[in-house]
Amino acid sequence: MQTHSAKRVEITIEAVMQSRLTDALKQAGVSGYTVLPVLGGSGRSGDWTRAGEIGRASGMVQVVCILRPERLSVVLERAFAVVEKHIGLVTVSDCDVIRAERF
Amino acid sequence: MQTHSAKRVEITIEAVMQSRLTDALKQAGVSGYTVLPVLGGSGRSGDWTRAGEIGRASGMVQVVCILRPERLSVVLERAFAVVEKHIGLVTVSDCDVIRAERF
Amino acid sequence: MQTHSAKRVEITIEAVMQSRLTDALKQAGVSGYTVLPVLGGSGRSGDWTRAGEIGRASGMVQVVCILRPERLSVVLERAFAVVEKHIGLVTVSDCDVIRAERF
Amino acid sequence: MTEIFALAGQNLLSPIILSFALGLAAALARSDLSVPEAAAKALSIYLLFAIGFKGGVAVAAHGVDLTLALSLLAGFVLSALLPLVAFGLLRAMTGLSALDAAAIAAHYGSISIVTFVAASSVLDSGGIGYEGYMVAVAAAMEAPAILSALWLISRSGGSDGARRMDRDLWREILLNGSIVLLVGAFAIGWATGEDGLAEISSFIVSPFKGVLCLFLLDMGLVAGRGLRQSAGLLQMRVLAFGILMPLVGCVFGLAAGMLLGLSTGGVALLMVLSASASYIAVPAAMRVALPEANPALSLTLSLGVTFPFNLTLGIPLYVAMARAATGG
Amino acid sequence: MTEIFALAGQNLLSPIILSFALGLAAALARSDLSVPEAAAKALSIYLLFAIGFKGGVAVAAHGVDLTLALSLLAGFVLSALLPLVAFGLLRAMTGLSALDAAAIAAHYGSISIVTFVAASSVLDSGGIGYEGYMVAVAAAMEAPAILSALWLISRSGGSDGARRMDRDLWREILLNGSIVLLVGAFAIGWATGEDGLAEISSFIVSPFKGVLCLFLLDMGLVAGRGLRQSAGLLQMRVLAFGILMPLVGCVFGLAAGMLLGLSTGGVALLMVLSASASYIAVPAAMRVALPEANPALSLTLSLGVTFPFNLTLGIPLYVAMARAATGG
Amino acid sequence: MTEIFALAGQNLLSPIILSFALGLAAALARSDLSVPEAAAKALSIYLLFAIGFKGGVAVAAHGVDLTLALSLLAGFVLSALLPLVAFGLLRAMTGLSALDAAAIAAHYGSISIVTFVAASSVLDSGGIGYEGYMVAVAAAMEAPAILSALWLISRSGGSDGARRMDRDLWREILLNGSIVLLVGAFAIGWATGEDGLAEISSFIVSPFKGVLCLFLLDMGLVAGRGLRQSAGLLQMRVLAFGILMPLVGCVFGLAAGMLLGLSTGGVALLMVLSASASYIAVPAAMRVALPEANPALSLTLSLGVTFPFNLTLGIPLYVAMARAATGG
Ligand SMILES: Nc1ncnc2c1ncn2[C@@H]1O[C@H](COP(=O)(O)O)[C@@H](O)[C@H]1O
Ligand SMILES: Nc1ncnc2c1ncn2[C@@H]1O[C@H](COP(=O)(O)O)[C@@H](O)[C@H]1O
Ligand SMILES: Nc1ncnc2c1ncn2[C@@H]1O[C@H](COP(=O)(O)O)[C@@H](O)[C@H]1O
Ligand code: NA
Ligand code: NA
Ligand code: NA
Repeated sequence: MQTHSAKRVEITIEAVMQSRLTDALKQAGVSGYTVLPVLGGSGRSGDWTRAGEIGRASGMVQVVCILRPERLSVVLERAFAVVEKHIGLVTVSDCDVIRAERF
Repeated sequence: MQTHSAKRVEITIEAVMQSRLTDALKQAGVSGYTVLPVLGGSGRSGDWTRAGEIGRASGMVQVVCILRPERLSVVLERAFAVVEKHIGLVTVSDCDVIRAERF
Repeated sequence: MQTHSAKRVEITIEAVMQSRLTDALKQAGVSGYTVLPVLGGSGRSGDWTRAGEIGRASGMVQVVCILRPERLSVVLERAFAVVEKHIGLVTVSDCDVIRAERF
Repeated sequence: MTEIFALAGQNLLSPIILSFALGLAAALARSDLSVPEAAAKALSIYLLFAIGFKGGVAVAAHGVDLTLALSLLAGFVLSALLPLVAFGLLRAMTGLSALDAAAIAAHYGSISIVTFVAASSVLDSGGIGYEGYMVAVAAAMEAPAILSALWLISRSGGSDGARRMDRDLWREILLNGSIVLLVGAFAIGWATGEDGLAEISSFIVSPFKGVLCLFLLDMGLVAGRGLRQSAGLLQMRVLAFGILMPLVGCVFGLAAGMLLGLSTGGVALLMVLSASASYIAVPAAMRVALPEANPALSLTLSLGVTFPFNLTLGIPLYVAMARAATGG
Repeated sequence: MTEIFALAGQNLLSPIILSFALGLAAALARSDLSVPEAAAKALSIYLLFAIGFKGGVAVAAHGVDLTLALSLLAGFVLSALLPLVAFGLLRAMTGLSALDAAAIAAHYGSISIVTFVAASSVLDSGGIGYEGYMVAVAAAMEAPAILSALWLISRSGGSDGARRMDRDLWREILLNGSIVLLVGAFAIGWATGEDGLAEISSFIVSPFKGVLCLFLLDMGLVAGRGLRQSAGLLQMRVLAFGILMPLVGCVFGLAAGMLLGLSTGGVALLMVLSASASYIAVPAAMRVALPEANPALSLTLSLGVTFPFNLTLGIPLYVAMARAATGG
Repeated sequence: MTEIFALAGQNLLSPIILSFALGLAAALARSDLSVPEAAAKALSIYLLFAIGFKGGVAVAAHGVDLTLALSLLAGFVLSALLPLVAFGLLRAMTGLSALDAAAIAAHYGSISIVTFVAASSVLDSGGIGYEGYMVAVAAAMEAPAILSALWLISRSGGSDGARRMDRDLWREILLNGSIVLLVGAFAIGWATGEDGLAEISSFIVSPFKGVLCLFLLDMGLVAGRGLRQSAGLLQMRVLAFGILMPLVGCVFGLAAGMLLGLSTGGVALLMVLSASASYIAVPAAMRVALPEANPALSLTLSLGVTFPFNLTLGIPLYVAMARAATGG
């Protein structure tokens, strides 16, 4: 099966910032993204868990975006501008995709 | 710690197709898979979110399958046959696993 | 945008073992981790799904930990000591992170 | 005419409709108000269980007769027939592809159980009686429309419907969770009768309307979100179909109801079922069988246009028509 | 004998049992009907809170006496003892390993609170009284069985039980969410008494049975799914154990209840507790302490075989036995 | 004085407070008891809907007057003013940075709707009347505090408040889900009045207190977890602020209530609103606008210190003060 190289950007960010991040991704021209729920975690700002929470202040989501390698730098710039002052994590890894025409 | 190279196949697919996909994976001889919930996303067919949905028509799941490199091509063929006409994304990346005897 | 190489450790483990695993990760000196919910899966011990479950016995979670490459081996040792006798999966892959000072 | 407006006005001021309006407005205004998916599903499980159970108890109380069997048959035929009408209308009125038209048609042949419940509660408030087994008719109308749509596709060429219809899909359609729950609860209600109802009525009867408010709040949120996201997608002609089709459908329901000799309320409910469009069972089946069809189109039309139309203006209209026709 | 069948027949036709049957049938037929995990957990929180609270109120009303303390002790002893019996039976009847046998044995020493509730509601319908504090006895029987199972493992060699029993595990067993909630609600009910109950009875009393129906629908779905997935796993002899063990267990409960001089309902409930098997607290503890044991085996046996047996035939049988023994 | 203690004692023994205590104790003891997020959100949707609806019905029953408008204005002013007081106190009492102080101050200007509800139910039990529109005042007090806090930040230099206040944030603050639901349900209750309430009262009135118990169980769990995790974080002086601020705030509420000429219950509720601190709308807004502020600090203070203080001792105290002041 024919595959094509792509980049997988995974951004873990506070739930309140989700729409700002995805707006930025769209402006950076990504073809799509997927949002995964996050149950809990730990970092410099302490431990947290979603269990029993009613507000949106203390939760995170993970936004995964697959993109062509040449788009990476502009997407990272835009995403970083949103994440910068916020709790969050941005990782990039290599992957192969099938159906490259979709990206 | 001794690790072994493997492939990580990540398939984002409509929830209604989940059992068809996992049946195909089993037929392709994978040793297992893990299904992650997806909260929402965006792509050529627009934005969506699971919030408040009661039907299964408008949600996706992510199926992650770790496999030996030599199994990759047959698994991709089978998975692709299911995904083909459907909204969805297939990515492959390299990883290392411990306890290779399990795969 | 400046990025730094890191390792992405992904551990799929029984929900009952989550706190033991994260305690071990902390003792191994990781700077943080993120816990993702898992909907279901399949492996040598059969198929399972969280749907309708009330106990914690039959569910899994995915713990993702981004770390500096030099920390990898000690983290794997510690994590493996917890996972060893349990159902579960440990994979390691390469990634790049921005804001390396956080790790 | 005044009666319709009086009923419509009274209907519009019920907490149920206003809750829907609140959800709709909140979503259109881009509020972050949302009902968790698990809670929305739990509400729908409650409603299906309660609706089915009460229908079963009503049948246990009033017994089975030939009309019941004929009504089920009529429901089946209506559900199979209406997609053909809808398909014809869509092809004539709009520029949609055969695939998209067929997918939408399937939604309109099938039914919306919440519209059915809202109509029942309007009848209850108005003191208009109806056959308890109409719930069973509703269940019988869920699935046949799907088959008609697939037949339409196989006929209009392009790809063969038979291939799309594998064994798994059959099972999924017939054993769809919402159908199983509705029919199962109906059977339980039938088997346990008034005694069973007495045991659990403070769960399934007294709080029912309040739960329905929260459910409709959620439906409003989902509909509003859908409308906002596919605003550009819906041409005027497609929108017009979303209002026209229920008006056409209700006439078929009226005819069938009169033929069967149903009570006033029964006729009204059959009209409501014919006029309403599915947004649970059918969308899922369409994603499997017709993945090329645009899901946003049919869902927005059925939940964002037809559902609110029926809820606000449709139901009072159908009730008034049924009263006029049956003299009830 | 006729009495048992009458009671069993009446029991089988209750909405509660039929809801379980509906879930079971839906899962076996591979319907996609499912209750969201969060909703299932919410239902169980409601049930534990209501059960505990009402038990506490009953104790507040009738006061504490020596029998309460002795009953708690008896529950503790039964829970610790029954795993030894179960282990012996399993090793004699089946070819299971010591590990798997011990894990299963722990489930059968502990209890199923839903079986307990179903039995209480049968007693209520039958107008048979019981001690309010039996809920506390139920709570006392949750955990000791786990310790017995670990002791069995350490004795039968292989690996040492002490190592498996770290401090975290102790805390997890004793502060398990379901035990804390049951005991906590019991304490609140006790402290606030009839006044407290009056404030919240339209939440925890009136809709209780209806909620129980939905919960049992879910239990049926989970049990059916388990049975379907581990169909190959369960040999006939293991299945037989799932029916035999409650029959053996109930005799211990009967003996203890008679010794304590409990009321007819109290004896029946102690039999039910002894005959039922855990599927919440114990499975989680076993996954931590005995990860090598096959979880599908014990869960399917307890939830897929013993639970439905008790629900349908067991409870009427135990009630009849208790009536015969106490002359009540 | 004795009256306060009597009321406090009676209050402490209510199932509502004890449920909170149970959750708190379970979390501090590290039990794994937890309410699923979706269930907790569903409970809060239910409570907001019920509270808003009942408030609207009360207004429909008693009509609108000038005091209503003035009370809304007073609520707005209090919410905008109290953060300045809180900020001053924090800067004087503690070593917190301007950012952290402003974030905390925003919480204390806003309100806790559950504290409000708990107080209403204490008033109800005590037969003390209050203005139905106080719910609307509560809604009016949700957001202004956020603006004050941003103004404080922009004034105290460091970074400009205008930049932090983009259009999206405005929308998020004003169309925050909990505000929309509370105000929307209020409007529905107002529009449908007693008739609307009659339709759904067995959902939103009878089981209300019981639902509140489960919600407070969850709040106790969340508060306990927060306290445990940020034990090291909170200096004594910050903790002291969490008790002192409500005592200061309530005086402002008392003054405003007397000026407005509210009933005894109305004054007490305005005191409760002034004394309570937000843990839903404000924390989310602060994460967007002041991401550098430590969220654990403000949440733990408002939910882990001030909330339980108000629930147990504060409410009886405020009620007693209001009675003394109004002679009611
Ligand atoms: N090293 C890491 N690996 C994975 N996730 C992390 C890591 N560090 C932080 N996170 C996630 O990011 C959140 C915020 O991190 P922090 O800003 O360090 O408090 C944590 O709660 C985790 O969910
Ligand atoms: N580039 C992408 N990166 C990550 N997820 C994507 C991407 N494109 C599409 N998706 C996911 O796949 C779904 C369907 O995509 P599409 O078929 O483009 O509408 C979207 O809703 C996303 O969840
Ligand atoms: N090859 C695999 N790829 C992804 N996940 C797996 C794989 N094998 C096992 N798993 C996950 O690990 C769980 C336990 O696996 P097992 O121990 O093989 O029963 C499964 O239920 C899956 O969630
Ligand atoms: Na229809
Ligand atoms: Na037992
Ligand atoms: Na305040």
